[in-house]
Amino acid sequence: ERKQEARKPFVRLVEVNEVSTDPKPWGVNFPLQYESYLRTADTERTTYGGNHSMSPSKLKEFPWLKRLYAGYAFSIEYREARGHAYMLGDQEVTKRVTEVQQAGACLHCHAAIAPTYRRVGLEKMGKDASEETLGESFDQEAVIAGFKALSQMKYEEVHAELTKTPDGVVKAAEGDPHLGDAHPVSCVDCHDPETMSIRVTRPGFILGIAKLAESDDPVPHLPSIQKWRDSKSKTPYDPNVDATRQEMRSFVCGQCHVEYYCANKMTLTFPWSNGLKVEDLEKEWEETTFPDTEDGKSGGEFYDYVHKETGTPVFKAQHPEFELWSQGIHARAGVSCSDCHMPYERQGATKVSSHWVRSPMLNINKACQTCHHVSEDELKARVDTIQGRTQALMARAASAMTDMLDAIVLAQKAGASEEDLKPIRELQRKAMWRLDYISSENSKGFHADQEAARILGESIDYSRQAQAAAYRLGGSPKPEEGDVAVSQAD
Amino acid sequence: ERKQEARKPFVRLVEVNEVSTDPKPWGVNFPLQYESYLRTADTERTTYGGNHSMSPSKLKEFPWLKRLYAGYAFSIEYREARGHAYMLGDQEVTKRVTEVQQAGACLHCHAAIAPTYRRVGLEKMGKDASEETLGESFDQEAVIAGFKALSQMKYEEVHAELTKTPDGVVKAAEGDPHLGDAHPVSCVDCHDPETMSIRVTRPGFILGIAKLAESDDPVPHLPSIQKWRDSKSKTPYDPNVDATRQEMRSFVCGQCHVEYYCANKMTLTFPWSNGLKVEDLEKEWEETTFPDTEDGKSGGEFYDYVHKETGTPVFKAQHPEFELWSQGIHARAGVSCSDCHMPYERQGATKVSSHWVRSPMLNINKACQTCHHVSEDELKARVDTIQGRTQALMARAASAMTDMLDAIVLAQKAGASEEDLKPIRELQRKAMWRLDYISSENSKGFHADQEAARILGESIDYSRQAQAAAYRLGGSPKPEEGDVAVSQAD
Amino acid sequence: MPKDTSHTPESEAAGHSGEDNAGVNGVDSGEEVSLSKPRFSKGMLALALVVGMFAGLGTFTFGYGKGASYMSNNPQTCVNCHAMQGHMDSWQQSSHHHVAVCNDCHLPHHPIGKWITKADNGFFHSLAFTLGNYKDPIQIKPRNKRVTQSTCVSCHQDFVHSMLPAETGQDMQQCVHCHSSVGHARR
Ligand code: HEC
Ligand code: HEC
Ligand code: HEC
Ligand code: HEC
Ligand code: HEC
Ligand code: HEC
Ligand code: HEC
Ligand code: HEC
Ligand code: HEC
Ligand code: HEC
Ligand code: HEC
Ligand code: HEC
Ligand code: HEC
Ligand code: HEC
Ligand SMILES: [Ca+2]
Ligand SMILES: [Ca+2]
Repeated sequence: ERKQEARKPFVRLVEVNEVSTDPKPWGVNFPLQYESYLRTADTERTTYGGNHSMSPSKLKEFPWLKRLYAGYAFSIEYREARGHAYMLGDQEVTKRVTEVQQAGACLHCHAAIAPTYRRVGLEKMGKDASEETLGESFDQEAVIAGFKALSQMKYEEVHAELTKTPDGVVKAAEGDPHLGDAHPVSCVDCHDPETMSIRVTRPGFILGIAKLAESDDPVPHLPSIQKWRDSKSKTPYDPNVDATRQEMRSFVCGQCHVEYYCANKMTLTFPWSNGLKVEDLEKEWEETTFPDTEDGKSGGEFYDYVHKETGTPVFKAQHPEFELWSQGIHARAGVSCSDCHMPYERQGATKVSSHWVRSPMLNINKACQTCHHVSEDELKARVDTIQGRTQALMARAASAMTDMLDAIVLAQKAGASEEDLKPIRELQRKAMWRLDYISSENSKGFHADQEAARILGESIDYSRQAQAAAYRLGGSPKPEEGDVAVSQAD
Repeated sequence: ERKQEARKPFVRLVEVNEVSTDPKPWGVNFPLQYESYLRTADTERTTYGGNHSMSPSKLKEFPWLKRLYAGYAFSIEYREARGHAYMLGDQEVTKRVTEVQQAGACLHCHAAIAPTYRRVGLEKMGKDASEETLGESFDQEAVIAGFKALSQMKYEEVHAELTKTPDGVVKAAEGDPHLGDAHPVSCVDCHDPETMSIRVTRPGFILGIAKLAESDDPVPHLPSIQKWRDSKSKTPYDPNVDATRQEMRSFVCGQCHVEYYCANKMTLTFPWSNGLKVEDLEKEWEETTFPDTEDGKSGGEFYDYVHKETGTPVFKAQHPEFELWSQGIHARAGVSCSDCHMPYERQGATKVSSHWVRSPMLNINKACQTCHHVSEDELKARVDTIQGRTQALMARAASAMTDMLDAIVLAQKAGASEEDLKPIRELQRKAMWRLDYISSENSKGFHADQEAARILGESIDYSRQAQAAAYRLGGSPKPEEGDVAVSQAD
Repeated sequence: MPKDTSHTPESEAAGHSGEDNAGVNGVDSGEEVSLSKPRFSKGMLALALVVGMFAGLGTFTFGYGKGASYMSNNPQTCVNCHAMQGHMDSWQQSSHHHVAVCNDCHLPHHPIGKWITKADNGFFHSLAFTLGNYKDPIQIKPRNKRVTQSTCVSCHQDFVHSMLPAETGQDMQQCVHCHSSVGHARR
């Protein structure tokens, strides 16, 4: 590929460096990007997405979620996502944090945390961690060391660590433990302060994508990974070195918009060692065992929570946008997250990336019409069709899931043995994982429409198989209780 | 829109008119189209389609089809489609025709039958039906009259009628009943012999699309229907008058590549009065009752066959290419059947439509790359991904279907009452209709990928619900017979 | 109304200002110089020119295709080959038919690269057309893709400044990834 000559270095009015987690000084240098970045605090909603002053509760919108998550923190509070400006605040106040003890890994994706990882890493390594050193370079090794050290600590402890790291703005007296504020995702998370090129900073992603590169999952949408594989390189795949700029325009988002494990039994993990498809992720969780406990006991098989109604250990899927996008036609066609969620905007004599990251349906003109030369209404209708089909199948999968739970509970009441229940529990786990996967993904199927429908189809299959099997174990409601009714969800 | 100047009237070396069902004379005038038309006799296969010397049996490829069709002619012989040149011959020799009495309506889509319809129609109306009159004009009224007269007659009788109609080539002595040969789809079926513009000739389509126009099904892909609705016209929608040329490029195919009823209880019907979605078609069949018999008895509820293993009356879906395409993104984007299956080809200084109607995957270059500027391998991979997902879900739906049949059969053995079975039969019919719909559609999901997956997801849901319900009625296999195994199809 | 496809004054102006900009700006007209300098010695350049022009001239095609006019800026010369008719049509419907003719996009704006491309393409055009063995629809080759990309950047340098690589050696996005119908209306 042809290499372009670099752009002229920008005029830097204010110095920023690797500790500058406060976006204000960056905003002086790049007022256009900063202005739009600030708008992520704005509120506007589409049918299925967009911002809102107080994000609506997903548990209210989809009451079956309470049964899906029974026994897990998500059943207490779970809301629609909203703008990046809210990410830290929303996490701090969610009942999932205030009523349940969470791990420090939660902050990996909700705060501008890299400098804190670096500081703690350097301290662990017995090195200098002064503001000056911290600001000098990214130091990936130290960042990863700090990440590992903080992941399994308590949420509150790690949150406190954030404010012990300088943020480039707060001027604290020597000895004052508060050296900086905690910030939601900020310029330094995605940009090299020296060159302004985009980069990834999150250890979870760096480790995860390297695992993916080691696998043999076909990645037609990520050509640099194929190139790395073909080169038979000995050094791990490093997105900051190996990826194309267009890939980086998705990778910056893939740092957070992904499925993960993040509780206190292991370091935060992105399950990509078998590939990016729903089965590949499931396989990694199935093959994972928790590390031995300190007293040498085996950690046992991986699970996220024990489903309360049925006692089955299951997996929790979180916002797999990056993974689902990877299965879609846009990814294949080289269309990145930023193309749709941060489209270019004309600003006077130049064009800039909109840093108002939001639903593209609020910005169809810039987000879609550069590529699709049809009317806004038509594009809206196309998206509605896709999302409508997904929603209908999701409702269907949800009622299959609740029927299954009813049947399993009854079978247990009827005295089914653990041995008999074993295959049913496996079906249940598969069914719930798939339903959760698509209902937690935030595009309502748009990112990969056929794939989303396929996954829901499988979920239905597993739920109904489990239901039928439970009926054989006495899980069938008595004919009096309810008749065979066509359960049809839409 | 830039209007093209009308094309120069072509040089007519040989006269052709409305009886010219033999393509040879047309071929003199249009040698390029004729040459490619003849190639539909050629043989080449893709993974899921294409031609073959002896078309492979679908019953062998998908053994579960035999159970799906139990008790119906399709369970005797059912093969992959092949080139248009074979359509009449393949029908004549299929065991579905040689071993089962079929109706004359079968020929609606397998022979150049319009002149025969016209002749019989004119005769019924007591009008002149000489070769000259027959050749003069299309006479839609007479064609429809003949169609109605012949639809419910026996296959062999109607076949014989074909050869009593002149074909423009055979020169028969006065009084010789053989006035012409029977031909597969031919130029006159799709072209006006005077102007060569494309047209539709099939009564089934003309009546069906008019019903669709009367409905309120949204048809973003067929703007002329919306226009007709908006005009509040009193005359029925007539594709030959109202449709755009681009729509006609799909309508000519929609004459045959559609779901239909075609046995001897009613005239051949395209079930489009509620719309073109799978549920809309199902609804029409559900609402249909057969006409009263001659002795005044009620015809009863519509069905295609009584499923032999279970005794449930069910519907049969046939090749709904037009309907599935209608739900896809290509239709929405205005891409017609002909764009992909009859792409333009440069022949010297002019462009002609390839009349070698076949799988576009054998002609990716012309069929796809005009619009998609990516490599052939990439396009193949995209199609493979879509078809692979469809196939996997289909296998899953098929095993759900067979599990259901087993359970119903056992429940019946256990003495389940008809009343108990009623809701189960309804689930069964819905499940089988949907599975059949996608397995009979010939693009393996490509024509509308997410929709195909949705339909299969629903099929799975209904099959498994029926299975569970049948378990409650004693349909559950004894624990000895087989254990609860994860039935996972792929 | 059939469009006048001759080289309009506006398009001439736009075309030239594009080229001039590249030179005057002193920004080395994008990458052309950095590419062509090391890759083509003077000798090779001469060779390419000779091979390109004479191989083309020697063929029947060059005459039939009004080969001499290939060197002009008139889009009409391109449609001397019917193979180019579709691209002419889609160019006429494109947003740029007022501001850029074929050569504005398909020839490098750098004075040397321009002649190499002309010779090179002239040769392969004639060859392909004579043999008739080219791909239909025609597919642009990677080298010519780089040319179109460089001409976009050359005309729009200031506007897309922030899209240029932050550091030399890094890549940048293809303009046609998003603006696929700028030169040729599609869909
Ligand atoms: C081709 C365009 C496109 C691409 C590429 C794309 N998205 Fe989206 N995204 C959408 C659309 C459309 C929606 C649905 C928005 C709605 O319903 O309002 C959406 C929804 C979302 C949402 C939920 C938005 C909300 O308001 O709740 C998130 C989060 C998201 N995408 C993240 C990503 C990430 C991360 C990537 C890349 C890995 C990505 N998207 C790639 C178009 C795209
Ligand atoms: C790998 C990245 C990542 C990790 C780790 C992570 N989150 Fe999030 N979180 C996100 C993303 C992306 C969203 C927005 C998409 C969504 O809401 O599904 C989000 C949304 C949220 C929201 C707002 C919507 C809601 O769910 O109510 C809350 C609250 C939240 N996270 C809390 C937490 C907590 C508590 C933890 C730790 C247990 C955590 N997050 C760990 C990435 C992460
Ligand atoms: C550091 C983690 C992180 C990164 C990096 C990140 N996100 Fe987010 N994103 C979140 C979290 C957390 C939320 C939810 C915030 C909340 O609900 O409080 C969110 C919310 C969103 C939303 C919903 C916005 C709305 O208005 O409803 C969209 C869309 C989105 N992100 C897209 C992206 C895209 C595209 C990128 C990359 C350009 C990206 N995100 C990068 C963590 C991240
Ligand atoms: C969630 C990730 C993310 C965050 C946070 C972020 N950016 Fe960006 N930024 C991007 C992406 C993606 C691009 C496009 C880069 C490309 O195409 O090479 C970009 C581009 C830019 C550019 C280059 C010109 C342009 O507009 O395309 C500047 C300057 C910039 N960002 C400044 C900022 C500033 C200032 C902040 C903080 C206020 C910030 N960015 C925060 C992801 C981010
Ligand atoms: C950078 C270019 C680009 C952008 C931006 C883009 N698309 Fe696409 N879109 C494509 C390409 C390429 C395809 C694949 C088909 C093709 O090759 O034309 C596609 C396919 C689609 C399809 C058909 C596939 C499917 O899933 O059914 C829809 C619908 C669609 N896009 C909607 C949108 C919407 C809505 C947006 C904005 C949120 C958008 N696109 C943004 C390039 C783009
Ligand atoms: C955008 C392109 C496209 C459009 C439009 C399209 N098709 Fe197809 N069609 C395909 C592809 C691709 C296949 C799969 C071929 C294969 O598997 O070899 C296919 C398969 C088929 C097959 C089976 C072919 C075989 O070899 O068995 C039939 C029949 C068919 N299409 C008819 C139609 C009809 C009728 C329409 C319009 C109502 C239509 N198609 C519209 C692309 C298209
Ligand atoms: C509405 C149009 C239509 C009618 C009516 C129709 N066919 Fe067909 N037939 C088709 C089309 C289109 C195909 C090719 C697609 C396919 O094979 O699924 C086909 C394929 C066939 C084939 C070859 C593949 C196979 O199924 O083995 C046979 C044999 C056949 N039809 C017999 C019949 C018979 C017998 C009848 C009457 C009961 C009939 N057809 C009625 C349209 C029709
Ligand atoms: C008069 C009825 C009729 C019309 C009109 C018709 N078809 Fe067919 N088509 C058939 C039948 C019947 C077959 C199956 C022939 C066989 O298997 O013997 C068939 C087969 C095919 C096949 C499979 C060919 C192969 O090589 O496997 C394709 C693709 C196809 N048709 C597409 C089209 C398209 C596109 C149009 C419109 C341009 C069209 N057909 C118009 C009846 C028709
Ligand atoms: C299954 C339908 C069908 C049959 C049968 C058919 N054609 Fe066509 N034909 C078409 C379609 C569709 C077009 C494209 C028309 C358009 O775009 O306006 C076409 C176009 C043409 C054209 C116009 C020029 C071109 O190539 O686009 C000629 C001439 C022609 N056909 C001749 C014939 C001849 C001769 C036969 C018989 C040997 C024949 N056709 C059989 C469907 C058919
Ligand atoms: C006349 C133009 C045209 C032709 C011919 C065409 N396509 Fe498309 N294709 C489109 C348009 C338009 C879209 C919708 C997305 C968009 O707006 O770019 C699309 C979307 C797609 C998609 C994404 C949607 C999906 O279902 O996932 C695929 C894959 C695709 N086309 C493959 C093909 C293949 C394979 C062929 C040839 C058999 C083909 N196309 C022929 C115009 C065309
Ligand atoms: C404004 C810029 C521009 C103008 C003016 C322009 N083109 Fe192009 N042309 C392009 C671009 C960009 C591409 C390649 C797009 C790509 O990379 O896929 C292209 C591609 C082509 C191709 C290759 C076909 C293909 O799709 O890959 C041909 C042939 C062509 N142009 C001929 C012409 C002719 C002849 C004219 C004048 C009548 C012309 N172009 C005017 C920008 C232009
Ligand atoms: C001699 C006939 C002829 C003339 C005159 C002609 N072309 Fe072409 N052109 C062709 C043929 C044939 C091809 C296909 C070559 C191939 O694919 O190998 C082609 C290909 C192209 C391509 C894609 C080439 C590639 O390999 O990437 C471009 C761009 C192009 N032409 C532009 C032009 C422009 C601009 C003009 C006028 C200045 C022009 N052509 C004049 C016959 C011609
Ligand atoms: C000869 C100079 C020249 C070349 C080469 C050129 N442009 Fe332009 N372009 C212009 C001018 C002049 C305008 C209109 C004035 C303006 O708004 O800047 C324009 C307008 C545009 C616009 C806005 C209008 C529209 O079409 O949407 C886009 C986008 C654009 N150009 C992209 C491109 C791309 C991409 C290429 C390369 C394929 C390219 N240009 C090549 C001169 C050029
Ligand atoms: C990722 C998508 C994307 C890429 C890549 C891209 N652009 Fe754009 N471009 C856009 C969008 C979106 C707009 C519309 C901005 C607006 O309307 O505010 C735009 C606007 C423009 C405009 C001005 C349009 C106007 O209306 O004035 C020009 C000129 C332009 N781009 C040139 C280029 C050039 C040159 C390149 C390659 C260096 C390029 N673009 C690459 C998305 C892109
Ligand atoms: Ca998880
Ligand atoms: Ca039927």
